[in-house]
Amino acid sequence: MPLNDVVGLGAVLFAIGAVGVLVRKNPLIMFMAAEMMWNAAALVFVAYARSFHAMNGQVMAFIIIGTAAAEVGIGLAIIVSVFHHRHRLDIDEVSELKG
Amino acid sequence: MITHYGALLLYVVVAFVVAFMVANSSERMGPKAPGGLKGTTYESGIVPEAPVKYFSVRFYRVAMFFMIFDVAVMSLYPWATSLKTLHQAGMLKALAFLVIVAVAFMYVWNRGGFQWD
Amino acid sequence: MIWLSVLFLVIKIVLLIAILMGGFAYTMLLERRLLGFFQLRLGPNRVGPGGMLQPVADGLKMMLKEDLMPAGADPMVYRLAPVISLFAALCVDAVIPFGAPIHLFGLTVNLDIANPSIGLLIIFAFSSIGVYGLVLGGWASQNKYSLLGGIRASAQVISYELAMGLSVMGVLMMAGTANMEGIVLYQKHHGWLWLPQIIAFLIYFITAIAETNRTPFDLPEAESELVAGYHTEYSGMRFASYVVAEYINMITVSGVAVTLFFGGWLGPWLPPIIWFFIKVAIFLFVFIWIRATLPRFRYDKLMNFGWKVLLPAALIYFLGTAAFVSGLI
Amino acid sequence: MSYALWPEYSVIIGIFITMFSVMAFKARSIQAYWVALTTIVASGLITVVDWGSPGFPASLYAHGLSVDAFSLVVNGLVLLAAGGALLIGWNDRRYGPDFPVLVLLAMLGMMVLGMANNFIVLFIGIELLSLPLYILAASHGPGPSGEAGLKYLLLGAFSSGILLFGLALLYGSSGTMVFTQLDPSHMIFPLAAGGLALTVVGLTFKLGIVPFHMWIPDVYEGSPTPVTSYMAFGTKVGAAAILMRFLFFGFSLDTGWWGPALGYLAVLTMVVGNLLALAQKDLKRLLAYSGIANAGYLLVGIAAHNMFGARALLFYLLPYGLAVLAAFAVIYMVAGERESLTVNDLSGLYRRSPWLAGFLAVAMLSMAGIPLTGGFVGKFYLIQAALFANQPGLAIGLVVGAMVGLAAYVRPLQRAFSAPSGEVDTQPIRWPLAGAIVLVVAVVGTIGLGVYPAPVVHIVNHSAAFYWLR
Amino acid sequence: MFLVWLLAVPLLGAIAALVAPDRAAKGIAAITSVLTLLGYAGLLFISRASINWAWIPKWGIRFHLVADGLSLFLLGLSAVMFVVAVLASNKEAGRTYYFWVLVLAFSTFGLFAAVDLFVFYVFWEVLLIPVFFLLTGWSGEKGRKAAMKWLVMNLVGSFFMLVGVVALAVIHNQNGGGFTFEIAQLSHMSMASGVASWLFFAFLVAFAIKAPLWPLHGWMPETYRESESPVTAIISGVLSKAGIYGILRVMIPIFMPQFHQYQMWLLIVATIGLLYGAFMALRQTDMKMVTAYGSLSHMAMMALGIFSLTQAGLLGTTFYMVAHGLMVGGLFLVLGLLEKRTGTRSMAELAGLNRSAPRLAAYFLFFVLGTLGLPGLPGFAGEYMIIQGLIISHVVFAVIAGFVLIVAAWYMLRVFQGVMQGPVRTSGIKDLFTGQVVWLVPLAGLVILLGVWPAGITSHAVPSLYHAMHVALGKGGVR
Repeated sequence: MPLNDVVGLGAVLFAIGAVGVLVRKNPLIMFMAAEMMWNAAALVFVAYARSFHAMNGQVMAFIIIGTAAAEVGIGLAIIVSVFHHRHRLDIDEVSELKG
Repeated sequence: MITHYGALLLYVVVAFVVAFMVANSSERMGPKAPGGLKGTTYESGIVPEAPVKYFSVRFYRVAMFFMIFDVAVMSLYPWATSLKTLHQAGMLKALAFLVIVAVAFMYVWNRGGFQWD
Repeated sequence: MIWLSVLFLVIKIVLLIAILMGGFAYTMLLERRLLGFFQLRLGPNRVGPGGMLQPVADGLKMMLKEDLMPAGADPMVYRLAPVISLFAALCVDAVIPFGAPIHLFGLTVNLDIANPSIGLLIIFAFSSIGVYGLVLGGWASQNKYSLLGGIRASAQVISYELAMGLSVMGVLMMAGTANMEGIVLYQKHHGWLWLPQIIAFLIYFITAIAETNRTPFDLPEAESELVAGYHTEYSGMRFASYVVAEYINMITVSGVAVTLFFGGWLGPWLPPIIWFFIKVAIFLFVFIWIRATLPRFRYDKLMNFGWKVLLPAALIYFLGTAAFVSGLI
Repeated sequence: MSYALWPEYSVIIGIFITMFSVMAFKARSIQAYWVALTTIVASGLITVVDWGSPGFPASLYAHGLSVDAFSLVVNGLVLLAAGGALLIGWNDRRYGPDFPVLVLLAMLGMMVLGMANNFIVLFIGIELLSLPLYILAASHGPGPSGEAGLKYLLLGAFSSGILLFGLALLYGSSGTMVFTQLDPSHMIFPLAAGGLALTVVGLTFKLGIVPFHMWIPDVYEGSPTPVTSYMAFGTKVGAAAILMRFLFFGFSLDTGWWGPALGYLAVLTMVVGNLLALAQKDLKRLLAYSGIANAGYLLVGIAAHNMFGARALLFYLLPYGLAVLAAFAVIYMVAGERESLTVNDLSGLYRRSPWLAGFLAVAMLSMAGIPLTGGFVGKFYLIQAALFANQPGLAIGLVVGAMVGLAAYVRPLQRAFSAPSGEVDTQPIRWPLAGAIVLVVAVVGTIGLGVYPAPVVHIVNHSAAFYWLR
Repeated sequence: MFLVWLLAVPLLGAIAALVAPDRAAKGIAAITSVLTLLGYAGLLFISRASINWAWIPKWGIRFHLVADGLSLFLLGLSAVMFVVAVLASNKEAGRTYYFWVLVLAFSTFGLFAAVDLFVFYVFWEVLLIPVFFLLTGWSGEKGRKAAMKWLVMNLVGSFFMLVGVVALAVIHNQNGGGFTFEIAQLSHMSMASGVASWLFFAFLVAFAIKAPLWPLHGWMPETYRESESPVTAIISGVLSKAGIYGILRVMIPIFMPQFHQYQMWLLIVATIGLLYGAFMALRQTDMKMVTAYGSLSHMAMMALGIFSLTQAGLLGTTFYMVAHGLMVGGLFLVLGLLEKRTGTRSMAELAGLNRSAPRLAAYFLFFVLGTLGLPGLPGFAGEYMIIQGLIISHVVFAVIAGFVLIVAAWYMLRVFQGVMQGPVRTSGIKDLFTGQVVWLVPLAGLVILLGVWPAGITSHAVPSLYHAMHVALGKGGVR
């Protein structure tokens, strides 16, 4: 696949993710959107690494995936613990803290 | 020649079509006689009151630990396949990683992370 | 040449799907007959000679059943869930080599759909998709039993997946490749791997049973607790799809076990492809044998077993293998 | 064998021992706190020894890590932040037994950030810093603390995504991941500019620069007080260090690309942060906005993009951190069982505990930049740097921000020192020993820095020498 | 070493007062301030005491203090006023009160002696804090507001000054002179006139706010109204002089060209302030406010003396600062005693006090006469020299200043007349105690001494002023 297309795909994914974080209200969805941004970056890293015939981009992608997993673990834990007794997922309802 | 991934893609598409056709065949071929209590869910003969939406947090916990440890394991695959060429130095470096994973595993175990009930 | 290879590919695809479907049908029949023998009864023997046409009858019956959907169900997800399950089961087999490469019309034809360098990872990738079928089906049914069954299924599968992933890694290290054909070829020269990887093999086998939701790990569909688990509300071919997926998964994990630990198609005298199916058949028999013999686990015991016994054991054995392979000890 | 990384190695070992002691003494986890404290002290000692040892600056792992005087100073600051947070929350059952472990983990991330010279290390450092902090923020139950953790997490993931994509574009435009090998003159322009912009935005998110600051007040307010102090001090150290390294190593030749933009952001942050601080009733929120404003001050050092800027930034981190530690220690003690404290709750604090009131006064005045406190010397240095860079606008902005901020800082002090009007809490305040140690160290340090800053200035000047390595 | 004594003793005394029990605090403070005064007396026998230590060598900052002709008498003014203020303070005020007073003394001494701009700035800003707390802690909600206003306005000024201070050093460094904050060295450098103008106004604003000079006097009315009378005495008697002193010490050597450039505007503004203060004083009904606005007018007079840019004007200002500090401080203290006895400050409610409290009335009259510039008392000598300077530079302003002197006599005597003379409105007012006379008598004596022997100060101040003016000479000079 041509490099520019892959990078373009990455950019589109990134944009979708960013818009998702900014627009959606459900923290789970927001979180997924954020992870999508990460994966877009990982995709771009891998694409460039292939075109440079270098390994470092691949390593970066690997680390991004690993870290994303850790982040998801923590994120799920926090989201579940916050919403366990609320029974609804809506970031606007998380408003004990003003702001 | 077709690349491995091209072949795989073709197969995946075919498999999906087949699976779709198989699973939905009775929708076309079976009789249609809706009505009565057929539409309600089965609850040992009692009329269900409300659908449940929530279940134990323990399942989430399992999912989280899986997520974390699975990625740790997966990141060992490239290392494992090339271990023969890495020799002892490669082993020692991965050992550091594995010790961290192992300590994390012990910690989670000890703090009751794997305790069901 | 390109057309020839495409033609071969199409033939292989059709053949593989046919083998899997047929394999499912007769594995099921075999199971019912065997269970009958284990339990000192006959099992299905009326349709066809020795009950050989029983699967066909079953299939027709299923197709002609009314397709029901609970009122509160999410129709889209409800329809999609069994498809996912079956689809994933079918896909896993794409990278398992059924026999030695053969030569036809000047072309070397591998007896698998694809043979990428990361074959093992592809197997894990597709088999992980399967669990979505269960959990989505359970969720979409809007039934308490289904939901719990689906969740249990996913929790169980992911709990055992770790140990499974670690157990096959010893093979990976010894063979030095994740290519399925490469692993078989390695065994051709260095002996089958079940012996040096005996613990890993046992762990793999246990986790394989759990991954396929077979007894004694069939908690997701434990009829004594959950009626029928995630497919309580399914009927007709949708229900059948889940069953098909389960049996194809059985065949798959047997195939993977054979490839990784028992030399794949290797064997004396007989043609390779026959050897492969013989080995798979033995595994299938063991699966059924276990089902007939062992009672079901309690759920907490199952989870504890996965996390607290299998995983550490796999980790330790994996470490030992790594130390050995790298020359550390 | 290089001994350069021993401060970090010792922390890793310390984390293990801490975890083991948590495992061994489940019910009473005081041992873990002791181990963690010992680790911090040991790492500090090794850092000091490293300072004198030959072989600096060392570039390890194919230019991935750069151990130099700068990283050692960052180490010191981070250790101070972690030690402070640990002591403030010493043996507090509310935060669970994992508290010391998580503090150490985040500390390791900050230390890594100080050394990073490579995108990969940068990213690992950022995440190693953030992940434990998410948990720490949420460690006090699902109420406000959980909300704080959730918001921190979502915004953190979002900003990390931006940062990552920026790094990816930079990698694509330059073909290297090492800061020092980035050569802006050979980069593909739009790609490099976009990458740089996204990266800087991602990092300023972490630092809390206006307009990327909106998460800070909520998170600071909801988090447990020791954790808030840790975020306010440690995170800022890490983020400021990496932002400076990244820009000074990678883009020092093309300051026109980022210098002015950061300058405007700095002025905006200083003014807006302090203005918003004026209106706050909750003390932790007030300090959160002050944290935003202080991030603006730090950015002045970067935007000045000369060696004075680097030095001034490094210097300013210390008095800022000490003031933060002292202020949060006081909040922790006065709040007692509660987690937050309003300005009105301070009424008559002078009667309840004159020492606490005095310490709070020192901390607040240092943040406001009154002479004979460290904060003044820090601001002085920053103004110097800005004027040296021929950017009087930055200096004026800093001064205006400080003027506005002063009113905000003085309001709680007035409450604390004036006679209480009406009903007030007259219960005497309990002094936990560990918290008292933090307070005394922070306050003595603050005043010491203000009265005789020469030794620290010397160290800082030495450590910012990395600027010429390029 | 006497300079060290001057700084160290109040600081140690402050700490002692803080840890001592409440009832001992006043005693400690009194002893401390007297000791300080003794240390100052030692300073008088040394020609030019100085300390010069390295502080932050990397930035060329030295802890450089000098007691020369400019600072010596302001140090003396402070030493005296602090003794008097401590003695006049309420015994029940508590230890933190005396702590803050002594910290204030410490920073005031530092400020008046500093010749390194950094040190100057440090003390300049530090002294805001004790005053802030003195205003906050011992009065109610209004006091808090006043304190806030005091702090914010002064800080606005001092932050401008901060930029100015750093900019001077940076420019000095860029000119190749290295880093230094020494006023003497900074005064020798050349600056682009645009930059210099900006810096000039930055400093001017800071000093004008502290003095206070119209139109930057916003903090003054409330602060004077709400503060305890010893605190008012210190603010008006000592701290306000710091603003004028800053102009003399810092701006005259460094910014002489700018003074010449903007002289007319500066004179006009100062004159407006002069008139404004005087007429506002006429309108007040509160005795303290009359004095406050009168003091505002006098500060403008001092500013006029400087802005005349003549030797006579500068010298007059130097002298008048000390004299005015003693007199207006004394006046505020007497007013404080009066308020304590009568419970009011309103002129409308008081009359004929000289019957029941003749001694109080006498001291009151003495300080009133002093402030309005009666010949023989020091105010006259100072105003005379200032007007002389104004005549040399711009005679119009001399005329206006002379006119204002008449107004000053009017409003001050109006107070005295209204309160002390006439029919007795409130009886049973106690006269002064001996304990209070103890500090009033020396104060009055000092005032008289200055009045009859102004050369005691001027002869000392002239060489230092000449030094400053000599530096300034190269940049336009003074006439």
